[in-house]
Amino acid sequence: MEKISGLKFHKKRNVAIVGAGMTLWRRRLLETGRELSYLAVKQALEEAGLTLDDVEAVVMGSAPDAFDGVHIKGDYLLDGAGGSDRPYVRVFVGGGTAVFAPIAGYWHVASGLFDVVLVVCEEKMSSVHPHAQTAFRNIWDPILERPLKPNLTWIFAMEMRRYMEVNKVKHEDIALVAVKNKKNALDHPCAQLPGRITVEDVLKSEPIALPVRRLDISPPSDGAAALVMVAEHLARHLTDEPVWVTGVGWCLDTTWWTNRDLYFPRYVAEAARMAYKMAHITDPRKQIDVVEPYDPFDYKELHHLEGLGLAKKGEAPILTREGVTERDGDLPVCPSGGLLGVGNPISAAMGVKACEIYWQLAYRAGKRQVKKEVTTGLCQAWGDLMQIGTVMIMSNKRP
Amino acid sequence: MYEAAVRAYEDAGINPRKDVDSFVTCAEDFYEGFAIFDEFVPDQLGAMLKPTCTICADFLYGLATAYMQIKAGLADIVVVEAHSKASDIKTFGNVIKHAMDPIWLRPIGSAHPYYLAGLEMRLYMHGRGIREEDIARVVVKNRGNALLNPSAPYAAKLTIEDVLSSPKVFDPLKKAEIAERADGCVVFVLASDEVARRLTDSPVWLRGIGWWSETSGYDTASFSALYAYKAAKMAYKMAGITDPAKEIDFAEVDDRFAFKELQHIEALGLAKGPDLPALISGGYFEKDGEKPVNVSGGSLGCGNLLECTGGQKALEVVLQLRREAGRRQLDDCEIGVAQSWRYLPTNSGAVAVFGV
Amino acid sequence: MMEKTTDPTKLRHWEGKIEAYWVYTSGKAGDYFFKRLKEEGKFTAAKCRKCGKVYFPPRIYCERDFEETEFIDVSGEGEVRSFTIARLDPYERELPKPQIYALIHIYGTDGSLIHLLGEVEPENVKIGMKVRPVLKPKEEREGRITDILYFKPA
Amino acid sequence: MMASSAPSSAPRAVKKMDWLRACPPYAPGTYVREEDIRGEKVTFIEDRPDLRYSWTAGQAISRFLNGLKEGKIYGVKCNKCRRIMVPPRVFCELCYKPIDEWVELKDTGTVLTFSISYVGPDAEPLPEPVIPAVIEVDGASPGMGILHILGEVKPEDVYIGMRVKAVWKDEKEREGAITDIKYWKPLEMRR
Repeated sequence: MEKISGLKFHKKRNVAIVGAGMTLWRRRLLETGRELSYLAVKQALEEAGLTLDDVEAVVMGSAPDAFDGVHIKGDYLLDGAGGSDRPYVRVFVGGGTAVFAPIAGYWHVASGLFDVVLVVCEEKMSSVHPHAQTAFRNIWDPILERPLKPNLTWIFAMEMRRYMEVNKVKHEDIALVAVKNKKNALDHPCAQLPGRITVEDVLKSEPIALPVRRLDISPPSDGAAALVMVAEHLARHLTDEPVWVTGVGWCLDTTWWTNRDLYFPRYVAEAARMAYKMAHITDPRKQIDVVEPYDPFDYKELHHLEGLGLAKKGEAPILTREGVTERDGDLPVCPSGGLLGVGNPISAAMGVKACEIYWQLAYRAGKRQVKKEVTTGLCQAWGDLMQIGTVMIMSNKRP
Repeated sequence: MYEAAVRAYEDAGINPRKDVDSFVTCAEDFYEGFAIFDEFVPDQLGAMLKPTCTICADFLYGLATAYMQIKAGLADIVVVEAHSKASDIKTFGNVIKHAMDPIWLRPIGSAHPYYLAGLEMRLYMHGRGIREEDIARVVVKNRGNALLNPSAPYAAKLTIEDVLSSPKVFDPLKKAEIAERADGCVVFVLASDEVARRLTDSPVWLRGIGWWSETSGYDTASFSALYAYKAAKMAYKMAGITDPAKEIDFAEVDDRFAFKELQHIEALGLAKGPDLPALISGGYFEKDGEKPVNVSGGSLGCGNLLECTGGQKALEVVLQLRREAGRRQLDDCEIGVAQSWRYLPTNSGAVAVFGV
Repeated sequence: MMEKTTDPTKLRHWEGKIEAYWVYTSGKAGDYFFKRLKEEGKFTAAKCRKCGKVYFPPRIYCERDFEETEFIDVSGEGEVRSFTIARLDPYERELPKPQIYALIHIYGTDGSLIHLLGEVEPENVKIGMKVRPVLKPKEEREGRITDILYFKPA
Repeated sequence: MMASSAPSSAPRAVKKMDWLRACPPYAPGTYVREEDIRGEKVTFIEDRPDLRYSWTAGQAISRFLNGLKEGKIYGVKCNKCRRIMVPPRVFCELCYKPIDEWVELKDTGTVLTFSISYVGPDAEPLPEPVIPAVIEVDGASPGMGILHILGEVKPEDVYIGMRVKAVWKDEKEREGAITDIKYWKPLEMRR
């Protein structure tokens, strides 16, 4: 395989996160997308101790227009996201947007163009009918795949089966992830589907597209989340506990997903490699204290942990079984409750990924705070047709 | 997309698989008919397994993204792509209508959403004392300019009477004042200062870039292209331009509705509003005039390229600055500006200043 | 090099559509507005608690300050800021009857509404003309913007 | 009557110091149940827009579809990396150069992965489960799969590595579409 170059890192400027917010996540909320964005932004600004006047630019992250049912959705959401009368741009890399939007926020500040940037992610999946999955009808190739009447879950099911086959993983081990995350979500005030369930419950739940069953999947949600990112010289003024962005990486794999071996997410591995290089991380398993990998399906958490190099191939289920990934474990994974427990408003998943790592590293996660001492955290998202990996590393120690 | 990309890479003398650090595509889902267009991008650009992303905005926003990535130290070489496959869209009116606020605006009446441009045009004419023939002149100029542009599909020799007698489909907006749609693709290669000097002796510099959003609703909008004014302010500040009317040699502005060209000329500070009627009838913005605007033929001549509109504008500015504009080459140009708007029903846009 | 298909009949197109429909909730401010319009035939605007700017259509937030707003009653009457006579439908076919769209400044607010004009001939519409809303009969109202049939000269 | 639009679940502005004790987030938002919509307890609007497209298939996929009509599966070959690829494309995404030649592939293959789906595109329950699979086509390079459906087999009998063969529609019924192959059937059974 040819050697592929990645991002370059002649870092110019440090970037800190000083505030975050998110709304309730539910299957359907009364608020419009604009109103949801406003509610999340308001909290983030309050935590940062800033007003909208201080914000110099806004980055919106929102996934398919087909959910909200508004074309050019970025401009529709603009005023609720605080984008009125300032530079505003929407970025979109499918589900990967949940971590990609803060990455875009990072370069807005790191480039020296802006000192205070607001990152907002919003999704209103309840608008599309007859089902949220209808929006995903149009992610398939219209000529080669759509005529076969595919359902979104197919690709996950086929990826999960490939993962199980190659790494010799049992469904019981995968189900432990759903059990853990739904339990963690009991402590999250926004959570849509928290609960105490057993491995049995998962294995006996309704079959959707085997091996995927009902309880292997996160629910579709309405929700929004926001983050405030500032330049180094402001961070010190605003708070004693800024959280620094120390590494970013993103990577998009080929469109021809049927030509790839799905058992290993090489796009996540590549994105992580870039982020580790930037953050000077050589041994991720030792140097990273808390992690929020993207978990729209339970097996995905394991798959992504292996892609991130936090577990060897086939090792993630073992770590899970041994309790290493619990909130009081040595490597807490999805302490927020993740998408499986809190809900999955696609791009707004930023609320339990980037925002949660920020809260954990700022020691503001309350009942969700992990037991061990934390300095470095990682969040990751994934999207498109099993294609994109987005990774961000943060630290409460200045780089 | 592949063909445009290959030409750009050959021009820059680079191999995308090895040399490029990051790729940026500019697209909106419903212009493509997909739910996640990002999926279909990497292979054509040589971007597989590389940092690649989609910006839901015009090409000029893509340039801004590339600029920031380079300035942030994340990349040395960034590729920006935008395209229009407008011919794939069978129900363009419904697609634009789908961008309107679903609660307050979309359900009203049953006309083509072009009516929004009709409303804005009347407000603009009323407020600025612009006459219908001033706007008609824009159409005559741009489609005439397009005669010298081999890539322009809507070139024509028209008279003011031809335009004035065109049906008033959204009174006062006439059919001839609406840019027809076209397909096309533009790819740019941007490099950091140091790398650019290694790659070529004569780079074109992106001197300033600005983007701005006014508001999302028609209830709070100024209807006077404030977005272009503020975006230009940001770009000029970056480029160190204090008197645009003097310092800028030529411009490519968004003219997807003819009156928008006049609005944008004013917003860019190329002329004062009250002077516009006299200047346009005096040939000030013609190809051989004082301040040529849309020498390429503009969107009226080259077609509405959707998110690639800014690409068409930026490409023309770069070709002119490189003296590669063929029969429509301008004399003595050193600084040019490209401007685009995010089309109906938005109040957002971007401005880029290029120089040699 | 791979041989190319040049026969246009052999180059394929694939017809398709976005197979979905959407149900939009009116939102917090919208729900309040439309319920009042439906039940009482009244119009609501929203005033910023900080700067006093009055939004119409109402919003729960001020887009400049990000402060909360409070709902206030307005008459719904206003004046025409701009208008257009639309002759084409979204498929660019001639509409059976031209429709007059107007941007209407609503009195007592800093906002506007885009809606249709009725009971007036296109040639008689003027900028600055005072207009008032014509509602559907109460029993036909559904809590939507289309409960306002059109605005007519006041 | 409601006097204010203040989001009821959000507390009034919290001072900066309080944040050190408070556990974010506040979680404002108003939950709406399906029955609230059906019972019209909240106002809403429905839209069924007509959004139609005609996607150009392009050189490679046009030829592929025309091949299916003749009952043949075409792939392409890149002479630099020597991969034989399916679905066909006009350029090689690894070498970033134009493809060199067309290759006729076999209509047999191997199951790389599969699912047993109880739901259709809108998450609606299906009367009978369908079995989508990624099938590595014989004659193409290893790992080169296409998405298709398996048939003439019970869900519990499918396994990764199973050999399969395309079942074509009647020549008269074929229209140059991926569905010209009705499904793929097993060539063998395990055990």
